[in-house]
Amino acid sequence: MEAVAQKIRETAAKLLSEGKVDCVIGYAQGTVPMRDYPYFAYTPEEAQNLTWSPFCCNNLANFLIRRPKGEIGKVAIVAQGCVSRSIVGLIKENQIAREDVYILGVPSPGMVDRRKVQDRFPLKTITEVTVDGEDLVVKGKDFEERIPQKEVRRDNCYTCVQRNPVIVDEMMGEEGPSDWGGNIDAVAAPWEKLEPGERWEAFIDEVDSCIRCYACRDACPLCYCHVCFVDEAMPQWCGKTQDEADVATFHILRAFHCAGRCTDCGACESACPQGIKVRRFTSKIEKDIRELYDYSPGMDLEATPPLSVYRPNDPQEFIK
Amino acid sequence: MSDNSQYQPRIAAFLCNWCSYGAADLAGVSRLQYPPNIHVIRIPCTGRMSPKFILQAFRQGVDGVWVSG
Amino acid sequence: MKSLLEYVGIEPGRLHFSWISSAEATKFQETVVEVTESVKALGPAKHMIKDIRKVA
Amino acid sequence: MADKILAKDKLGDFLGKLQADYEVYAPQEVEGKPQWAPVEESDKVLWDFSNTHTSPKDFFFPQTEIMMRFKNVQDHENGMVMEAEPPLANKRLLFNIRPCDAKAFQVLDLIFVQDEMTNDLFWKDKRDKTTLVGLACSDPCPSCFCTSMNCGPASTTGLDALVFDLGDKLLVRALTEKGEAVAEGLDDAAEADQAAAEEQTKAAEAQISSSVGMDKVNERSVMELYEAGMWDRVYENCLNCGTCTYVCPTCHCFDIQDETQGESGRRVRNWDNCMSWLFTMHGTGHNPRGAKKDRVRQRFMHKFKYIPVKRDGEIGCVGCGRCVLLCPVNIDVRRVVNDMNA
Amino acid sequence: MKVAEHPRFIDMDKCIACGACYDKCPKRIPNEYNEGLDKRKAAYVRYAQAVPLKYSIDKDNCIYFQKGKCRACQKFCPTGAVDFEMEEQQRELQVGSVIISAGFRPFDPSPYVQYAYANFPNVVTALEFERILAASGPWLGHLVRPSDEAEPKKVAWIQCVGSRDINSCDHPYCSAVCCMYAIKEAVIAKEHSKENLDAAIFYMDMRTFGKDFERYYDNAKEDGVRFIRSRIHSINQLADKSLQIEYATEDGRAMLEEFDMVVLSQGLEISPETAAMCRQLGLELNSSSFIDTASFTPVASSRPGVYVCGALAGPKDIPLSVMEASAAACAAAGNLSSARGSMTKEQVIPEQRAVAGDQPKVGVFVCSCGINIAGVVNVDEVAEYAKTLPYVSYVENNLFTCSQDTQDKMAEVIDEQGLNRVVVAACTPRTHEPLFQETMVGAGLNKYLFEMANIRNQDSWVHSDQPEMATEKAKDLVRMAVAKAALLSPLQEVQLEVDPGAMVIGGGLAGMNAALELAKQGYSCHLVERDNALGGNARSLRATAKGEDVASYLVELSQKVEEEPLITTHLGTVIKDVDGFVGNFKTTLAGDSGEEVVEHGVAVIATGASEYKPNEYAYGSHPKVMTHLEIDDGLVSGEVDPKQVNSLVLIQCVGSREPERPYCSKVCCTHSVETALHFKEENPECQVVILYRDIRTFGERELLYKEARSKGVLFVRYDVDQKPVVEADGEGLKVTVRDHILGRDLLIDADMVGLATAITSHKATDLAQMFKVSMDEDGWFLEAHQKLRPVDFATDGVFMAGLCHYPKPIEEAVAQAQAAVARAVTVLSSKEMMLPGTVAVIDQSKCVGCGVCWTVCPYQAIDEDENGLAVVNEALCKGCGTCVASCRSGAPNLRGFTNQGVMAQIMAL
Repeated sequence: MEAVAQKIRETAAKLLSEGKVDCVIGYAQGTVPMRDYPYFAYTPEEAQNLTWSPFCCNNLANFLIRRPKGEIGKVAIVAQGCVSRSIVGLIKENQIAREDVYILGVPSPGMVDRRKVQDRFPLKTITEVTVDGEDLVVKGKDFEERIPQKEVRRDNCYTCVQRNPVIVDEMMGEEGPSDWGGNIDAVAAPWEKLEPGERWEAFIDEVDSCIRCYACRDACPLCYCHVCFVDEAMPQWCGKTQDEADVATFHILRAFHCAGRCTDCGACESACPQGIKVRRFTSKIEKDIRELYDYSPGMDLEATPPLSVYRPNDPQEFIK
Repeated sequence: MSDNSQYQPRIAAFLCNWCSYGAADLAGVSRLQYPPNIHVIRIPCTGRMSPKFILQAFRQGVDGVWVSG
Repeated sequence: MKSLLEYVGIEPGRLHFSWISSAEATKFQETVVEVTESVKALGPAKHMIKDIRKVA
Repeated sequence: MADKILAKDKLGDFLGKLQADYEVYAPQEVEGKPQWAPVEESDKVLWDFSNTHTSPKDFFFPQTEIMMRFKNVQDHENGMVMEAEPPLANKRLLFNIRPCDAKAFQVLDLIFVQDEMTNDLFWKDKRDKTTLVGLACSDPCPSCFCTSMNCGPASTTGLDALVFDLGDKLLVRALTEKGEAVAEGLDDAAEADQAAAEEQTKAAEAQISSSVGMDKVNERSVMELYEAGMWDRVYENCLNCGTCTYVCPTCHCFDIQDETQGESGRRVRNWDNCMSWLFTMHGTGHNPRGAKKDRVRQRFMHKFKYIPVKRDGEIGCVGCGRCVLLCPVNIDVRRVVNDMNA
Repeated sequence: MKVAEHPRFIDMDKCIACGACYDKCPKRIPNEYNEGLDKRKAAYVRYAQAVPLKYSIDKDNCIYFQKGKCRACQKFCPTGAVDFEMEEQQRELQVGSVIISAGFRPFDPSPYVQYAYANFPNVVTALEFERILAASGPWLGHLVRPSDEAEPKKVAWIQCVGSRDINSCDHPYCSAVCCMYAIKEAVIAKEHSKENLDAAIFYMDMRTFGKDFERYYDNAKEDGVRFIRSRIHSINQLADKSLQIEYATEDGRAMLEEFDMVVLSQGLEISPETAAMCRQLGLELNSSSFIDTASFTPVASSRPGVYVCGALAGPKDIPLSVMEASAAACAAAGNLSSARGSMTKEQVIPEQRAVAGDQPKVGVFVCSCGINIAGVVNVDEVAEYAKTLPYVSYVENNLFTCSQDTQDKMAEVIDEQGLNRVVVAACTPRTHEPLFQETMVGAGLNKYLFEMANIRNQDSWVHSDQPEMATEKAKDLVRMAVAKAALLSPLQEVQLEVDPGAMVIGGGLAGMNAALELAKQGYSCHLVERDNALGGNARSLRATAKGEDVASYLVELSQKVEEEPLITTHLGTVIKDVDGFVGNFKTTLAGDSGEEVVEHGVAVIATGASEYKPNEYAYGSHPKVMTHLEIDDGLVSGEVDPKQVNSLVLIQCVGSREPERPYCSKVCCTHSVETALHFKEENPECQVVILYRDIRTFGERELLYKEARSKGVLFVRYDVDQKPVVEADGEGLKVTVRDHILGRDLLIDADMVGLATAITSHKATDLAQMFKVSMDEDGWFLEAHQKLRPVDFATDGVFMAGLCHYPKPIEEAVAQAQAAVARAVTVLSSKEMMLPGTVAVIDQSKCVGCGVCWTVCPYQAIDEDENGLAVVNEALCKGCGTCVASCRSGAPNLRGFTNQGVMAQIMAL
């Protein structure tokens, strides 16, 4: 893990000093345990702050579109499997040009879910977490424990199908196995196992703690609309209140807009302050897309996304 | 939205102007009887149909949505 | 859309799609009856209703 | 007002007495996180927790609050009938509220309750009917920096009474009449208990590691801070979501909307945040804070410069550290303020 | 020109086609429309879809006219339209051209005594069978036989009744359409009948030569329709009125089979009255009393200024008749082009009131539609309810909102009340919206400020047994309509000026004709030809079916093209790129003189087709095995001299009607027969044998076939599974073919073998993509509609002519060229085009340029502008709204069906 971080720092410094890129987007050590944050290095010295750890839960592709286009020219970006797939998606949707991005490919180590670690120490405050080989050393006020990373890995990383980056300019470490053995179809769409009657309760009690801060929308690289449907007033599709219907409308439509585009990077779930498992909606849609169109988003630059083109043999059994 | 004694569902029917709306007119011309629960909203084509309308219809408390192209 | 709403808990019987040409009047009538029956069987809608009478 | 002592084992009936005329709320474990919840059994009340996950501000400033309802009646003389929402039904008591959250309410009082003309009736009504019984911090977490924000583990501002957790018994110090009403009937505290409380506080203050300098911030003019170069590095990785504002006890921005349905409708006040571009969007399409940089800067400037300037030194932050913990991209307010101060 | 108009005894202006006279009239007469199978009244309308839909009184059967009493219809007519004193009116019409399309009369098979059509009830004509199958027919589409109305299990069709027959009737020609309609009736009859109907067609040659006809024929065979090649002599009737037919199978066995019904596929003929009228107008008729037309001027009659189209000029099917109709229009307008537009009245449109921004004031007009609505829905209650709706300032009930007087009253009300929105609660907008919109335009109101609530077709008519629920629903529909109407905004119809120039692609016979006709109409035209010379495939043709010399006509035609100032010819030039849309095309031409951009309003594609080069029958390995085009070339150039040829064998269907090209190339049979006649003429001793699968000399070409047989040309039929074999035999050739009558192989020594090779399309996919037009699987250009718009493409402003549409003889190619010009002129004749206002519009501030909309747009109406954002091309946008639904950021909106409007309707549910 540390070797990869070191390689990133060197490459970043080299790229910056040669002026090949104006900025390198990577991760830096956070001020709060288990929280590395997206960091913009403009000078070789700043490149030294870049790290690589199992706590890099944000999707950096998000920052390729969030910054004003004209300001920064060529950018290098650290990208593991799911981030690289997001980059492919953004290129296909004309949001970024392939030549503007220099991709530093990294095999994804499988990120840690900081809530799973916190749940092991209910109500206790964790002061520091360090990586030691395959394990994590968790220190708190009056406790210290060692936990194997495998047990606290994020759900989406556990069932990730594409650990190695899809498109890359330079690899920062050798390619690992392409998945962690998790079977995405078994895990996806957990509510399908519930009775139709109970599903609504499960859905509502999952989203009732939502405080409508839209962190899930803003953390996602796919949400780059100037005016999101929640901001539209005339007509108002979805109210701003905490009513059950408004919260439900927001989550259903946000997930719907990711259909055929979501690369399951889990940034939305990591960003949510209330710990809502928003991936439950997108995993269901992606499962349908796989079954109906046999297409997984962001894998290949040329393939046209299934929902934006009509083919005669599209499945239509739901139409009478 | 009046609900009388015997439960009468309210159904929002989005009919495409050229195909289904035409079929509805023809059903009228040939005096085919059917239950009055559907409320027709004319759209130029099913392409015009968007998930926002379906969600909005359910938010308005309709009991069923029917999209016909 | 249909599978997402069903997944979230809205009964599949409430959402129908169909293709009817402007000549198929009888098919139109049969579909209306079928849709109405399937919705009536499910009773009044319980979910997703934005009811402003409820206190926040 | 002398300090009182309450043995923990007698806590049950103490709360039972209070529940007679108050609705008592206290932090309890909900879905693995400390959250505010009505008290059913006294042993559910939490003692060893740093702070509740989200701030208790929604007791006074709920995320969605119906202000009034209106109905279009044809034959009524002005055609429209309006009725206000009923005020809060009965009195409430927040037990074991952290001093920093209470201080936050005092900061918000300066804004919501300024004078007869502009009082926010909804806020004032709820504040008057609620008693705050604080619990002094004994184990501040690494992200707390309340001491730098005119507040501390045992600060009393905004509280009606303050409780010190001395292991098997609690030292209750009444601060206001409301506090006294709560504390009466308890026997007085011994000197030793008071000393134990004092030194517990000192230990807590010592444990707070992070501090934030505000001196230069106060000296510098608004414009100087506004044009500081450091903002470019702060706003870069911000996602402009609304997490920090909604979990912050002192953020109080809102948006009022009328929702109509057929003939009737209601006026609703919802939380809003300066991070979303819609917040400052003008009807003409012009947006004074169009770019992300302006919005991120606004949040910090508003708390650490505009409020102190307008509210003679009061700081719009109480150092509870929630935004530091929950920001998805870990923008640490302490680092930002220190940069402002540099 | 003098015209006599027969009286109809009902005033057309007053009649509102309510049908009261029809109900009350006591007199019942056999209904010609249903071939006498059911009855109609003396006061009647010919058929339900008549235009104008007005009733008339049949003078010969009306009791008042016969016996002077009754007048029932006059008493009950609500609008007093019945007037018995009307007389015949003589009219004098001042016209520049005349088009005669009097059409044909179906042949009455009574002369065929052996078929006993007159006295066997279950022997019906094809037209009667058509009425039996029709939903508006005597038995409402239920397939029954006339004798006992039982469901037939076995039905037979007998072909060529009244065609290709000179002893029972004087019709030597083939009626061209009977084979196809027989197969159609058989297939539809099988669908209609509950159990599996056994359908058998007795024929001589199955003539399915049209586009996709052969596929229909193959599918019919797969569906189990039996095709029996046998000429039926007579039909005898059994006790239960079912019929017995005796016929011989191909291998000579005599068969006897019973059928429940027999359909006589009657041919087409010209009624004596029509023939008399044509002679009276000084038009020459040919031997079969069709109007005589020349191949190169297919729609011109013998008298200048008089044009003919349809079956009157020769038996033909609907697609060709419609083509000829457009061609006749083009020819008729040709010599009138100098006077174009001189007689048109300028429609006075009052200045439009600006309403944007005002408080919406909605006028609701609730219609009773006689009893159609008022009979079920309580219209007064609906009107009262409408008054309570927001923004409604005026409500009115009327009996017939669509009647002329109510329309005028409505215009006044719009003015008086200052209404700026109109809601009409009546019937379906699909038929009546334009009518009400015209009234609004007349009242100075933008016609898009209009919404209809369909409380008739979709409410009162379909809920007649639940009046109170229907009234409740009517209120809901009106509320929804008012909610949407309040949000409607005035839309401007986009005006696009039309470039009067045209472009013809392909300089063959069709292309040249099109260019000349365009010039005659007064429009400049660019003729683009890939080759370095004009003429195309016609250059290798010797003569037309009627024997007219092609080469001399071609020379004369290309001279006319050169001399015509309005035509600029681009030889050796190819289309490189096409931009723009109807009225504003910008095409880049690439020729040896470099590239050139040409602006034009319309395009006619006449790129022709090519001859299939076979790889069977030893073609290519023996000089004397030639395709029929090569033979023609040889005859024209003299290389091939019939005098040296003593034995000629022509083989038909080489490459056509094969799995790779499942279509018939239509012209080869006629061409082979004509070549055979030419050889016989030049060298009577020459033995000519034609090996065929089906001889498809359709229409009047049948006479050539008869003449060829009389001149000793031998016709031997071969089976597609046992094709003839051609082997080289020194200088000459040996052809062996299995003779179906003898059942043994026939050996023919031949000096020359001619192959009737198929015609294949160029498969010009690049040209198709440039003009955004489509092709069918065989590569022929796909017309918008086979019968209604045979020369248009689905994409506006592009038309087609000649072989590129489908193989066709010269006269049909010329007719299609003229038809394409007529259609093109409909666009070119108006200075600017009015485009409907309901088009999409994209708010570029919301657009992120993700490209979903222009990938999803079915009409490619959305382009990416220079900074990557989407912009709608309003000329191409058809207003379907797919882009609005597909866009995540809500940038597009569809005028007329805005997001706000539809949402308002949902909210008002």
